[in-house]
Amino acid sequence: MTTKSANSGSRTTQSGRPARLSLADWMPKLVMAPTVVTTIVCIYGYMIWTAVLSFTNSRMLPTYKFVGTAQYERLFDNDRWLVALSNLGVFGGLFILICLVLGVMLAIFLDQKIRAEGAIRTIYLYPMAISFIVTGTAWKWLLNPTNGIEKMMIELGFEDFRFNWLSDPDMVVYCLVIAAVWQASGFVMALFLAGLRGVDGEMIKAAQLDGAGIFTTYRRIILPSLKPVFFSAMVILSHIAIKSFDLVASLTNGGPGYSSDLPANFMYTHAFNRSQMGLGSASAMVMLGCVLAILIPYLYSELRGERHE
Amino acid sequence: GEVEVLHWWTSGGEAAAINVLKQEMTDAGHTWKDFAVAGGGGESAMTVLKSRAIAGNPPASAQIKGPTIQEWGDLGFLTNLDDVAKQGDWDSVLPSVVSSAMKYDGHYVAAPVNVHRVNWMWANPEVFKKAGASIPTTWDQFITEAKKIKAAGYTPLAHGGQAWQDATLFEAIALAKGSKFYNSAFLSLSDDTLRSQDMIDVFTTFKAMREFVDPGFSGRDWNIATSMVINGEAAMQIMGDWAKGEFTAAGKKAGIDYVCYPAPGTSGQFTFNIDSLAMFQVDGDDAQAAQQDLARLILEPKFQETFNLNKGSIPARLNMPRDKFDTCAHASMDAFLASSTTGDLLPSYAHGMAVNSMVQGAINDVVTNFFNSESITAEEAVDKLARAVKAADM
Amino acid sequence: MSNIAKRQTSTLDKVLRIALYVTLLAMALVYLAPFVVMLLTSLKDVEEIRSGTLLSLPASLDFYAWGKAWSGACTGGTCEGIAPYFLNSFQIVIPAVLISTIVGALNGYVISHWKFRGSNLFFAALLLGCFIPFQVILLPMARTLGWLGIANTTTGLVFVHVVYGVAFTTLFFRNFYQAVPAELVKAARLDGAGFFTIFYRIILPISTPIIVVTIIWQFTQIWNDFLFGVAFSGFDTQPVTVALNNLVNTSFGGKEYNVDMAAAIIAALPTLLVYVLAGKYFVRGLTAGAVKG
Amino acid sequence: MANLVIENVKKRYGQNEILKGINISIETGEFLILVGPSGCGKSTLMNSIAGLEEVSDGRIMIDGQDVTFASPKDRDIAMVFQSYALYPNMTVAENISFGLEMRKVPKEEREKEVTRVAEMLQIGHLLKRKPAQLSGGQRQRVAMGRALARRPKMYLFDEPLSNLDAKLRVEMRTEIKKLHQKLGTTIVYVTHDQIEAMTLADRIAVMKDGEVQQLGTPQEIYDDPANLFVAGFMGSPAMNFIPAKVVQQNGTYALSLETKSNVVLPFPKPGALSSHVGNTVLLGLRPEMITEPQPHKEGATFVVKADIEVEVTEPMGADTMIITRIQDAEVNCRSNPAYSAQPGDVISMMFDTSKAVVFDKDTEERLDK
Amino acid sequence: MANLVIENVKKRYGQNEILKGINISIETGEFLILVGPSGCGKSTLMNSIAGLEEVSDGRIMIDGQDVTFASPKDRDIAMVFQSYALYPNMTVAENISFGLEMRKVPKEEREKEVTRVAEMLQIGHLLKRKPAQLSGGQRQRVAMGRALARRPKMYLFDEPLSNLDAKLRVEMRTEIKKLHQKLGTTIVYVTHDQIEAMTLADRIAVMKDGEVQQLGTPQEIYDDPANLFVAGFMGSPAMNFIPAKVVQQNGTYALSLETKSNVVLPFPKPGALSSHVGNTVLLGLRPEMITEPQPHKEGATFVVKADIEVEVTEPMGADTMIITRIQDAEVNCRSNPAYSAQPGDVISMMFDTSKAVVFDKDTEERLDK
Ligand SMILES: Nc1ncnc2c1ncn2[C@@H]1O[C@H](COP(=O)(O)OP(=O)(O)OP(=O)(O)O)[C@@H](O)[C@H]1O
Ligand SMILES: Nc1ncnc2c1ncn2[C@@H]1O[C@H](COP(=O)(O)OP(=O)(O)OP(=O)(O)O)[C@@H](O)[C@H]1O
Ligand SMILES: [Mg+2]
Ligand SMILES: [Mg+2]
Repeated sequence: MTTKSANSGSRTTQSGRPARLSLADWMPKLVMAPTVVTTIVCIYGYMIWTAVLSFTNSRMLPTYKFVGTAQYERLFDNDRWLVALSNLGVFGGLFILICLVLGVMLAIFLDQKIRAEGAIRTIYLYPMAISFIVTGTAWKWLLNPTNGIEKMMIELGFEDFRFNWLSDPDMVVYCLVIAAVWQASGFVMALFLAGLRGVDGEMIKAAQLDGAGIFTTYRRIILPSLKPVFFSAMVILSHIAIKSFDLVASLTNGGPGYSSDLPANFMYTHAFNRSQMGLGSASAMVMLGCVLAILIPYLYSELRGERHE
Repeated sequence: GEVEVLHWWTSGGEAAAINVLKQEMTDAGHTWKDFAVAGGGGESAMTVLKSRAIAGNPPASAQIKGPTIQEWGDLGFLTNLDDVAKQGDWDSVLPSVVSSAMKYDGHYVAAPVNVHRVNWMWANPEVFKKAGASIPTTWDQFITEAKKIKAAGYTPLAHGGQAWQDATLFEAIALAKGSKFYNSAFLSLSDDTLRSQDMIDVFTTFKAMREFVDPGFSGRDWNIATSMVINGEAAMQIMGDWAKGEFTAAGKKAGIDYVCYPAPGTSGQFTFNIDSLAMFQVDGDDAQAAQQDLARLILEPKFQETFNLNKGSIPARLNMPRDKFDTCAHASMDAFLASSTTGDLLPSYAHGMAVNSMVQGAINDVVTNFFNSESITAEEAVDKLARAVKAADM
Repeated sequence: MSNIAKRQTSTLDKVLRIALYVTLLAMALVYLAPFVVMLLTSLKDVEEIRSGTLLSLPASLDFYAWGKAWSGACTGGTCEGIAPYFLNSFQIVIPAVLISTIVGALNGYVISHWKFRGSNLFFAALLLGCFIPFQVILLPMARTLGWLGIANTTTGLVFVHVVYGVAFTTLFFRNFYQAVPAELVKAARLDGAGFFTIFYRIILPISTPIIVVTIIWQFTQIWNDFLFGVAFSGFDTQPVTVALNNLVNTSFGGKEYNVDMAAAIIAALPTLLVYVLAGKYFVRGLTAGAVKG
Repeated sequence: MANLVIENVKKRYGQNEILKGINISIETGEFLILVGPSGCGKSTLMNSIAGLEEVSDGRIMIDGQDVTFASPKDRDIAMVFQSYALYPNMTVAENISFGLEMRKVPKEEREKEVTRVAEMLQIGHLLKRKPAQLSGGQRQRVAMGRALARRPKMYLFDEPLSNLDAKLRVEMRTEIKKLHQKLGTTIVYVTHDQIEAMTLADRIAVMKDGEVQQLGTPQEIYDDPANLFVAGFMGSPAMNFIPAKVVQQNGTYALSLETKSNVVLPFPKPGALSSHVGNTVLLGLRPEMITEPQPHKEGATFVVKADIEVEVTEPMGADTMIITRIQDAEVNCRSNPAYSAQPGDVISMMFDTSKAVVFDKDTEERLDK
Repeated sequence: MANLVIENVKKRYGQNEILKGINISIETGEFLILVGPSGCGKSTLMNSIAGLEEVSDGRIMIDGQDVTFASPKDRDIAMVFQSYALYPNMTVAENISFGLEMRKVPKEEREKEVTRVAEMLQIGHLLKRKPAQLSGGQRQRVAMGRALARRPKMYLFDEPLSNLDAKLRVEMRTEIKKLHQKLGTTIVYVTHDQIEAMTLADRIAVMKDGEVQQLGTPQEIYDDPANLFVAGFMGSPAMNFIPAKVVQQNGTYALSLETKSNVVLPFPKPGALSSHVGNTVLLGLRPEMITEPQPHKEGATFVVKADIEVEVTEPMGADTMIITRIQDAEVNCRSNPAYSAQPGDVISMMFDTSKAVVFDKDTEERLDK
């Protein structure tokens, strides 16, 4: 369905008379206008600005001395960046996957007419509510090799229990995954629950008659019809993954060493603490590039495959 | 007039100290707007400062230090304090190391509040006694004694696995190689020195420390590490004199409950870290007057004394009455004066006094990564260091 | 969906159902663990924290830390607890959540039911845009706010939160409205309803679940935001997260973890409240049976 | 193959009792058609048989097994929903093959089946589309296809052809009939199309307000309705109900009514009238029993000629309806289009009461059973 | 009140051209019925008229005004959607009154209107329910109610009665007819019900594959179809198409075919056959023109008797269809149920060619126009 005004330009010439454009015809566009303007300025404008900076040797504040691609060369010569980038791969992949699986699972479980659904739902959701500035501390304790879960398990009699991921440079990234999943999976659950609540009951009846059991019904009928919800969840989760900054800052601060650094932290550190705005901008552009490389095909298939109306 | 002060003096002693200044400003008829942004060694505060500056609305005064003052000066944000300085005769009351750091382009733009000595070692004598160890004065000795302590079931070295703490420890070890080496490595950034055998030794010693820290050190805050010494869980900590505040707050007495020594092998040397408030250009006569008043008050002996008593550091001003300060502070003051003539008074690289933040960060990356990684050899680390410094110093 | 969880009679069904409850409760415990640690810690005194284990119960119920966190703890130089900052946060969060939700709902409505040339493209651009790292927009946004004359004000913060929240609210609503049959809008247009009337009378009443989700998301994001809060607030408009951060990083001697934890829980209470209240509106199956096909 | 027994099934939605005790029993392989006014509970009954709605009371047995509480998928039933209920995220082909897949039919076979069904329903060219891209009738056929691809014990069809054009509907009807003859599967089928009902059903259940009014063969329902409701409901245009007075004449009982003049109509079962002499009853006479004078019927036993005044004529292609008014009741008469009559004309018509029935004016029950 | 002109309207969905240049023009107050096979584009055309789909080409004028680009609400049209499109969040009453509210009708009047419409549609007792709580037919009536509550320039009805029972459908049909007569509003109406089409329409447009095949009065469409498609589409059961050879006989042209024996049928417009002598054409003869011998037709000009072999008989209540095979074409004959014939019997039937038409075997066009 398209508004009349949309194609009026080309149509006018065709039918030889100007189409009347009332306010109502412009309404959809008017409504979108503020978003369009702010998006163009505050997102794309700034993005271009950042892109420009990445070709300068800006330090503490932006300057416009161009140095070509030197910043990018430095960036990829930097061990810390490479670690951050590969961490993002591991962290992002696991985080998104586990959140989706867990979120969907919990949503489906909660949809079985559970008593006290409200209470349980809130419990799953609450981690979102608490800022990482402090939960970071609680997690640090829990994951701490000397007095966290490990100590608890040992006190419970599991003498050989070892859990020292937080101080192991190879495993620390999984600590990030644990804490991040804990925080975000509840929201994914809520997202899916909202979706499940909108599914047409007749369709489910049809599936039952077709012989689909409850699991199959979810897998083949209900979840596929929640494709848009998956889409939302994917976007939200990858957004969280890309921008996980607080998490790292409060839980590991990049350590041990810089083994748990993520690009957002790298970028922030360099742009703001190390007066390497140029390098920081370059890293931001690379981050963005990675996101786009993954997201654009997805967006394309998602938006193109839309129903005709 | 109003004066807005952006700072990250949020820990107990610091906050109390800054309240003194606030009180004095209020007494002088000004309004103090306290803009504290805690955390991460002022990282957030710096971000705020940049955002405020770029929005055209910088605070009247902000806590910045060392080379960063020069960077802000380069950008033309800072205001001239020469009048106050002349009135207060800053040139003569401040040691030249300090006064030159407060100037941009020959003019005063910032007021110093204190001088920290970074190369301290804090120790719990009780633990030493129990372990039958003695206080080490060289790093080799440190290793021998630490082994004893460890065998006795204590953590020899209280440490927090954060990049700047690693750097503090690393810096102390490097300092023991001599002031010339330190200068050449961290001020001149000489490639030869960075790649020298001495540097390899430094790294080797540094790595040796790894087995003297407890398994839970990752990410630990420095004050938690300090409390390990206080509680007698650990024997020593290499940390600047701000650690003293923790001992004091815990009701411990210097020389009795805890002892302070220069970090092993650095007794005549002094790595300093100077905190200062830089003044930004503001509009309005009232505001400017308040700002000048602030600068003046900072240098007043009363503030210098109170602040530094709280903070554990020594006053930036010379010739202050010493009686209220404790033995550690006295030692610090002596060393400060003595080293200033021998060339052993050195800016702390780990605290951003020696090099700009880019180089500092680059060094920190290598250092912290080396300390936490099991696979990198000292030789490789040295190579990485030299390359990283070169890349950062672009 | 009412028929999925049908009356269960066989023993297998009963076993499954018990397993379901067990799983749900077990998960709930896992989710609760960090919170329990925080809660217990907030009720212990500093000495107990040092000596005890994480999950040990406090020796006595002591709300000292809570009181202190609320009104006595030092956040930097001032020692008024986090109470004074609550108002700031509310002044930012309430308008920002409302505006971004409304704008998002309208955008989603346009993108799914009033498509115009380029609307889908714009939507994609909007989504991609939200992946811009927030750190890079700090400085240009500061400049922009300066130009607009709303730097370091509550209005400025609301503006920033709306601008960067709209992408998500739009996403949520668009994906929800995508499933609303186009015939509904068509019918309403023929009935003579205009753009806004259709939105208000037809679309909005069936949007409750997604409004809940959006509000939960936006409220949480904005309430818990630190970066924008610290970078764009003035000294008297700092939100509670900044205060919390200051509080956590302010210490006299030993760290008062009990106060930190209490402060964190207090700071999260409004969000939790929103979850509990909004959760009620997760109603089911509103569009069912409206349309064939 | 199933025989289906529905015993005293009740269904309530909140306060409203929608099914008020339904009793139906049909044999394996029978074709049962449910008819009844809109909202009488047909779809609800279908849903109950399929196990999609829980019944509030009563029992449902298939093949002698009590399935009242069995889950839908264990009943092995295929259903076409009145509202289609297509899976919007699947293509037409996937919609059709889903049920087979669930029953673990191998892929190859599924594909063959989809092709076969699609061809039969003339939707072969639409297999790759999503339901949202189909016209109403196409969607309905996909819904049919979904059921027909399977070989269940029982088919339930809820108005499966309502959105198809007449031609297609005839074709589909034939296909269903063939299918039924070939497979012998039990079928329950809701339709509002009288021709469908008459041509497809082994038996018809006429429902009203949640109750079964009559269950019988099409001919029984048509010729021998249990009550006024059934009589009026089946047949299009509907049976005429003409108030008539029972009179005794020539030693038998007959019905007297006023057209343009007074006529007395003989009645095939005069005995049934004996106890109503003098009373007014409702004479049920289908439109095709009131025709223009047809020479070959002249003089037959139950044929009487009478004059009527034409009120309206309604050409309907093959026939023309002539509408008149007798004793205040509107009466439809079916005439050959060639027999031209104009509103206002007084014409002579033949009343054939050989299949006439009578009802009580008040209880609306059949009197001549 | 509007006169509606549709000029060369085309509509594409991606590659598929759904409407291929529709031209229809009707007068103010006319009742136009759209018929055509499922998927031929009727709903699309309706949507285009209402302005709900943008047309890809062409122009739509209402009352002489070009509304091709006008927004739906400015066209003042009420529509019943094939898929109902009820507002799920509103009660039945709110659904019905929404359109009035939008047009600022005062509350009181709205309530009156709702009551009136609900009564007319027999949904008065459902006013407080939500659509999800209604049966299929009830939903459809609410959809009707929503349109009927308004007094627009034009009504569009897309299969508005398909889910209603015969009785209700007749009643609704009558209501619509009355409404049309009373208000004289232009109506465009899609139906698959032949009787609806024949009784309601002023004119019928027969569509196929996105093209209008014929636009004419019901009688024209029925008696004088433009081509084989139209002839076969209208009428139920459909017109018989019997291959017949054109012969010259007694100085005129006639059609010869084999039943049990050879018959030669006269043709009302023999001239049209002249150029086809010796060729085989398709003779179009409606089932009601092949009947059991009827005395009153005996000897009429175009009536010929011939023997046929009964293949199947199909009782349909008022009539019985006798199905036979002539020259390999299946032929439906309509007989009185009293005329009993059994499969296999050879019986004599009357062929009445007074309304017969002929088509070209290949082009399927009428030959006798
Ligand atoms: N969104 C779409 N994309 C592609 N094709 C479509 C779309 N909508 C409809 N069509 C096709 O357009 C053709 C016309 O559809 P339309 O709904 O107008 O048919 P109709 O005549 O109303 O049929 P019916 O009697 O079955 O309702 C159909 O073949 C249908 O498959
Ligand atoms: N969820 C519900 N809540 C309350 N009443 C309902 C509900 N669903 C259906 N009904 C009512 O139950 C009655 C029977 O509905 P059902 O769908 O069985 O009718 P039907 O015979 O199939 O009618 P139609 O021919 O119109 O489809 C109707 O009066 C309807 O209003
Ligand atoms: Mg129904
Ligand atoms: Mg249609």
